[in-house]
Amino acid sequence: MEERNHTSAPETAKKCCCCGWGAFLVGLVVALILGWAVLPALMQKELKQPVAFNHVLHVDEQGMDCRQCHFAGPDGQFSGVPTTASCAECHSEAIGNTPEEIRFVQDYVQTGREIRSEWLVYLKQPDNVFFSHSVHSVERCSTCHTEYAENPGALCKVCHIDMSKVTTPPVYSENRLSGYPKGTMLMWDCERCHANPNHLSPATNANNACFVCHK
Amino acid sequence: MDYSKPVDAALFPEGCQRCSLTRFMAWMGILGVILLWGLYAAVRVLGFGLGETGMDDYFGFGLWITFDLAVIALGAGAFFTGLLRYILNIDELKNIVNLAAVIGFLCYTGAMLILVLDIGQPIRCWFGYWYPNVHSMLTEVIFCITCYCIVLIIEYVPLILENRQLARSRFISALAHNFHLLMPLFAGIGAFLSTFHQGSLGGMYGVLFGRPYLYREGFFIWPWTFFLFILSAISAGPMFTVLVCTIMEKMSGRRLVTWEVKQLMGKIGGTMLLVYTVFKLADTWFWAVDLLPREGLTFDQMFYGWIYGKWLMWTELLCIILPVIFLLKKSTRENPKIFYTMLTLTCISITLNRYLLTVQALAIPVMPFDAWRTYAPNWAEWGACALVMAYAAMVLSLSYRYLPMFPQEARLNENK
Amino acid sequence: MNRRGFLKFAAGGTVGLVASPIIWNTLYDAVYWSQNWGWIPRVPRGDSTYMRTISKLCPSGTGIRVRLVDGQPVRALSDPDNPLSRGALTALAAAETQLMVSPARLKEPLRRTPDGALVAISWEEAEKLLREKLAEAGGSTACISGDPTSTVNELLSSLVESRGSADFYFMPDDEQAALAAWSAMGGMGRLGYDVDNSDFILAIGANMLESWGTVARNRRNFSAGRPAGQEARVKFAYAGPVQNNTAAGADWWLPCRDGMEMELALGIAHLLIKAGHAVPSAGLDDFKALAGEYTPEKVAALTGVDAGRLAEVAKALAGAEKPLVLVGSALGAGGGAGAVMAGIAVNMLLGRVGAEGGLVNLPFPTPVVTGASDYRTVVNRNLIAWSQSVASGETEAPRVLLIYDANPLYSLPSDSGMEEVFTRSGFKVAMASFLSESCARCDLVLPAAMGLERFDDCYTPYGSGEVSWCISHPLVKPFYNSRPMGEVLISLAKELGVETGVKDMPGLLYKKAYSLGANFRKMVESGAVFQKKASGAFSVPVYNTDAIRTALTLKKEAAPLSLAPVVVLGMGTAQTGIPPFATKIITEYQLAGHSSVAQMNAATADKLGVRKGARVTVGNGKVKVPALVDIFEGVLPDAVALSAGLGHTAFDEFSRNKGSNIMTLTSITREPGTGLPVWSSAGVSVDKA
Amino acid sequence: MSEVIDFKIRWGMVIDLDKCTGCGACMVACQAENNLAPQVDASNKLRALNWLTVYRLSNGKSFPDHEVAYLPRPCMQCGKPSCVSVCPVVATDKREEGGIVSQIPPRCIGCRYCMASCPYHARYFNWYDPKWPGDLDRTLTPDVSTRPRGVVEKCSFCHHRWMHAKDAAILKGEDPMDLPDGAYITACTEACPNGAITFGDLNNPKHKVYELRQSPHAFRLLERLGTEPQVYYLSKREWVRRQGDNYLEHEATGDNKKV
Repeated sequence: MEERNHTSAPETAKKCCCCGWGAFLVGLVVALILGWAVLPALMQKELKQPVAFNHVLHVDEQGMDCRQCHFAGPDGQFSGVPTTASCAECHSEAIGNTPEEIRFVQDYVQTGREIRSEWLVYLKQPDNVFFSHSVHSVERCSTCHTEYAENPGALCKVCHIDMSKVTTPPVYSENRLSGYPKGTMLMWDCERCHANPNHLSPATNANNACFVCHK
Repeated sequence: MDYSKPVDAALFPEGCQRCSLTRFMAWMGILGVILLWGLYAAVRVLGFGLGETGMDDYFGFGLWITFDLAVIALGAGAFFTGLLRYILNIDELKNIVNLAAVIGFLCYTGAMLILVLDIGQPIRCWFGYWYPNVHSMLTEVIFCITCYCIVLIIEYVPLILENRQLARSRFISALAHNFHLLMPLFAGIGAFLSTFHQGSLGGMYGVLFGRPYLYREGFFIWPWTFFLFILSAISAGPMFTVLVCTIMEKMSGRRLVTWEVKQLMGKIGGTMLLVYTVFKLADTWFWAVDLLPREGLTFDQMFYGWIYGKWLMWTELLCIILPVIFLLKKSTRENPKIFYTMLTLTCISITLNRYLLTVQALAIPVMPFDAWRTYAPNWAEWGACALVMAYAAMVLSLSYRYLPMFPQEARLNENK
Repeated sequence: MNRRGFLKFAAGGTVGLVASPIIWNTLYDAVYWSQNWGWIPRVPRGDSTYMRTISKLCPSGTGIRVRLVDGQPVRALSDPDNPLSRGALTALAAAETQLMVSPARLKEPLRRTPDGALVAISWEEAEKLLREKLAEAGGSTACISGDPTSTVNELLSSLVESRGSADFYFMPDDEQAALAAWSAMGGMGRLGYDVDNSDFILAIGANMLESWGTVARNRRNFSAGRPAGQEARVKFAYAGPVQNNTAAGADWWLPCRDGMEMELALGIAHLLIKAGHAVPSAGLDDFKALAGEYTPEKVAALTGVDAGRLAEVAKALAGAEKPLVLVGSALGAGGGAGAVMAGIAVNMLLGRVGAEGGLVNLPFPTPVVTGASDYRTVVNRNLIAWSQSVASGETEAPRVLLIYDANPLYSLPSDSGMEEVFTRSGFKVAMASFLSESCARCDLVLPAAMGLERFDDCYTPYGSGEVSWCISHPLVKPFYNSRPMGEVLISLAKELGVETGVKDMPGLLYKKAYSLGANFRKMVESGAVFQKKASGAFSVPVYNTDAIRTALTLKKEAAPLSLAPVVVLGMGTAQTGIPPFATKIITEYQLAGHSSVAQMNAATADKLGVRKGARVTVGNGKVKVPALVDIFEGVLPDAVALSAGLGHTAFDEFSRNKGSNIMTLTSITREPGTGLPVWSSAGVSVDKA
Repeated sequence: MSEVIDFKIRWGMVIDLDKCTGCGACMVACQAENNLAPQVDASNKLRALNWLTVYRLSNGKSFPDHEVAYLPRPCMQCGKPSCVSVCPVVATDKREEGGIVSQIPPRCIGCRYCMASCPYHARYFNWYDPKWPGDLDRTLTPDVSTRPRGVVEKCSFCHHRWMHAKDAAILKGEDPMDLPDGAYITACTEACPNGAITFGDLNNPKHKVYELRQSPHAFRLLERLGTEPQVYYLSKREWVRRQGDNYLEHEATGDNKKV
């Protein structure tokens, strides 16, 4: 704040002398711009995904199902991002001729580098959060919410960004101080369901006790 | 320019003499060294963690909490004197109420400073306001102390504004005047907040039903320690104010407050102490013969060796019983030596009381197979306390030098 | 700009900032930051898998289920499906995955430079160096192995012995005394204990819940025999100088002076014979005559065990359906055969030899490696006799000394001659996973892959009641630059022209499986365990009273106090050092700051004029170690209990600078008759420091 | 202040002290499971971070009548916890089915008031940042987040294992709120080679603990304080039971028992 005063003082000096509360207003506007736009932007760090994965190409053109890559593992763990090995099931060699695919095959498939550990998860939760996809499944939500039965993807979109229509992955933005990606859900996001008394029914048992989500 | 006076004489209160600036700076220098030592301790604690202190998992509370409780009790002169002066209109107290307010301000801000060090995650200190647990006595304490701290700032600010140079500005002088008019209101709010948090501080201990030394229930009203803390604070607070005033008189060589005002404060404190003593004795008796046996414990089991021996409790009780007798008896009260001794004893007893509740209570093994453990504060804890005391001494010295704290000072020192 | 304008500007700015999210969000972000500080490691993410194997660090090969997260072993869990340990886990096995990555782990082959430092070299250099040195040394090669259950021993044996040396030794343990005793009493095979099926166990000196025999299995038997909240089906009695963990679980503690196990057993025999329990066998009358001398009063005077309590235990023993008497030494080594013989005799009186839940005769394994000595031969060799003879100059020191998974410099008494063996041997090679005291003194240190990274096995550990065979197989690639020692040895043998008959470790284990009739493949795939009941046929044991009498003539030096060692497996073995998490399970009555704690009872302390917390030294005339006094009434009068497993000078920060090694206080005597080195009874003196 | 809440499920332990021999396997398993950092020097037991501590009990008699017992002390998960109501920031709470007292280090400000309130010393403070020397951090489990300095932590009855057990039940189509005995056990229960610890739902007659806790030899620590622990102990030895609570000389164990 100190710094700002020094740098912006000269230009605003003339105005405030002549128009009384004008100085106040200028200060207010400058601070609002800083506080709403400039500083928040400075707090963010933008990162690029290791591979410009094209969802449209895979889903629309190749007709792949989301669940071919994103499925729940045997213990309820979500596999989330596929492994290099599962990509290599098709891409053992480059199929097309896009430079990005060729790079992926060279850098990952051929070297055995694990894409899953490098992919930036937009909704990455901190270590202290416990989340199980098997509890938040379509089947369980469908005991009350009928809309997901036909369109399971809609349930995913309650939390996740919709990637199915995206040709290049959106920019990944992370807070410099907290290290949280922009998409990290905060407590109140989870509480939309967890603090909702309707979810206390035996079907979901989603109470809002601390240990339900924290570890 | 009058060369017979110190260079900063223009800032002195009207009609008051002060020592030379060099001397003053030397004094501030000494305090500064202590302050730096304390700062070093604080930096280590903040930088590496509370492992730098002598505390451990058995003594999660130690010197710092004792210190906090003690200064908050001793700083209670501010609210109680304010209450008597502004609400109950005991006019003579106007001569010491400024000092009481400054001491209160220093005690509370000092305590908050220590608290910031004492909590393991200072970055999260605002959680106390943002995610409060309404059932916790500590939440009540956090809110009341913060609010009261603001009140104390408000009480301190007009005094600053009364500085001779600042008061020249019409705006400031008007502001100071308006503050003064509002003072009864703030005194009222302060009294309310203080009563509650002093009580809550006591309640903080009284609710710990896992700690036989602390837990109190039944009898009169729950929790018993709530009222004991208020009473002990309002009896020790005014006495501490008088003691500080006397120390300042000794150091400056000037009379600041009349003996009558001190006597009045002592009498008020003594009366409150009588009430406290009665309740404290009743409480101790009830605890020893009723509560402890119900928990399967005996009085003897609460004490151990020399370090946590019974002498501590006897000293605590003796140091309130004696002052009650000597302060309420006019002849002994009027003897300065006895008077000051009794004030000191009371402050010792209250401090000791806070120590016992904090440290002894935690030292007692509750599980029969557990062992007595001992705790000694290390340099970092002493250093942080020294930091606060040095800070308080600095601010008090500055206030004394430049602010009109004592309305009687000019008159009392006319002959000098 | 004037002052007033500036103030207004600042006021506007303040209002603006307060009204914008940056301050409040940063307050939050700072808190999130404090929850995810970069200097504190993050937890892994990934799939968990579970694999069954055994803990090779635990001396009895406890079965474990390893949890791997993203392929990294993170936890050693108990394995309820392991038929031997049946879900029991020892505190050491529980630390297996942490030890894999502990700072003491050897990462690279190390070679000593002329200036005395150990520096990292490549495996090629290391193997070449070792090959050359071995080739040069020829028959002047000796080897000490600290893992008697592994078939890798056969490779070592073949490698050393096929080139003309007979100096392949096991580190001393309880089996040597047991074998000597069992042979003397007419046994043909290995002495086994059917702990699983007994209903009353009298453990004389044998710390069966911590260091004697198959610890995890013993504990599971203890557990099964005493279902929670119900009457105990199996009773336990323990005789030893200190109320250790075994005593804590036992129904009776017989406070018996260390080294007086034989006298105690004879006292029990006396009472049993008196009560009419004397199953006949050759030499019974003579034995009766000997036992007749050991009246409870005499035994009480000798051992310190109260006559009444002795009678009580003898009665309970006789009244049990399937009683079993175990004899062992407090340190798991250095006990005499005489005590075991007396123990066998007590079992014989009760008719417990060859019976269910009694003593059993186990077959010796057949070697599968060409040129390897058989197990019996190696166990019967006397390492201490050799090392002392090297020390005295009678025997020439070997030109190459191989130390396999052993730490003789730490775990043997100071007069074992091992120090001289190390000084005089030409080229010393250590094969180990951790930088032990012995490794630190070697010229070449080869980092061994651990149990979770290599093929290895565990064949019928001492204390078993049946033949068992478990294997470990690599769950992960060896960490750092360590290698499976079996493979290194096989290729070394090949290059030296030693015929072993195996080409790799799986091949070796396959061969072993074949010889046992086990299904190797199934064992690797599902973690199955091979078990075979002991066959009943062997010659009838005899009461070899003469041997017992001879052993009784062992002179016990008179010392003001005796040392009562306390062994806790969780504190690690001589090979592992103190595992990282174990610093927290070491109690205040074992270690105080950097000093060992000497526990003694109040009467002893009074006699010595010391109080709790006093600084003292415990010495044996040659060595003095500092200790802090603690009062514990579970120690025999005139005895000082000190914890074993402390006082490491190598390994890592978790092991170093913690207390003193009690082995320095022990000294060796030879047992008359068997000639076995005995160091269990150490006399000490305590002086105020 | 806070009174005992009636939960349908009450996870609890029954620890048979006649079976515990103090080997320390539970403490090792607990540390490994819950990502407690190893300590190079843990000889100051008041600074050693252990969610589970094994105490040595003595019958107080002289040799040779001396007896020894070991008492593992996890968090008691009190029915009426003294720690929960005192926390100023709701970092610790007891309101979830199962009755486990939660402790959320990311919320904790480190005032240590809860530690002062707990007579069992079940709460531990991170006096320094945790350190995993060398590569020891490679053995961290995914189940419990690491804690920085300045926060309090304690035993959670391996709550994550309950979450996993519930997950497994859901995947199998079973009722996650009616787990069979043994489907959820803590790491210490699993590790104890002596089977001294039995874990289960104290309210569920199908669970072994239900029967065990009603044994005449069962007791809880410091019952007289009214904390209503969810951890029970068993011992056939009167002197051991007497160590479970404070008794005046004339009082016998069981006199003050609240069931």
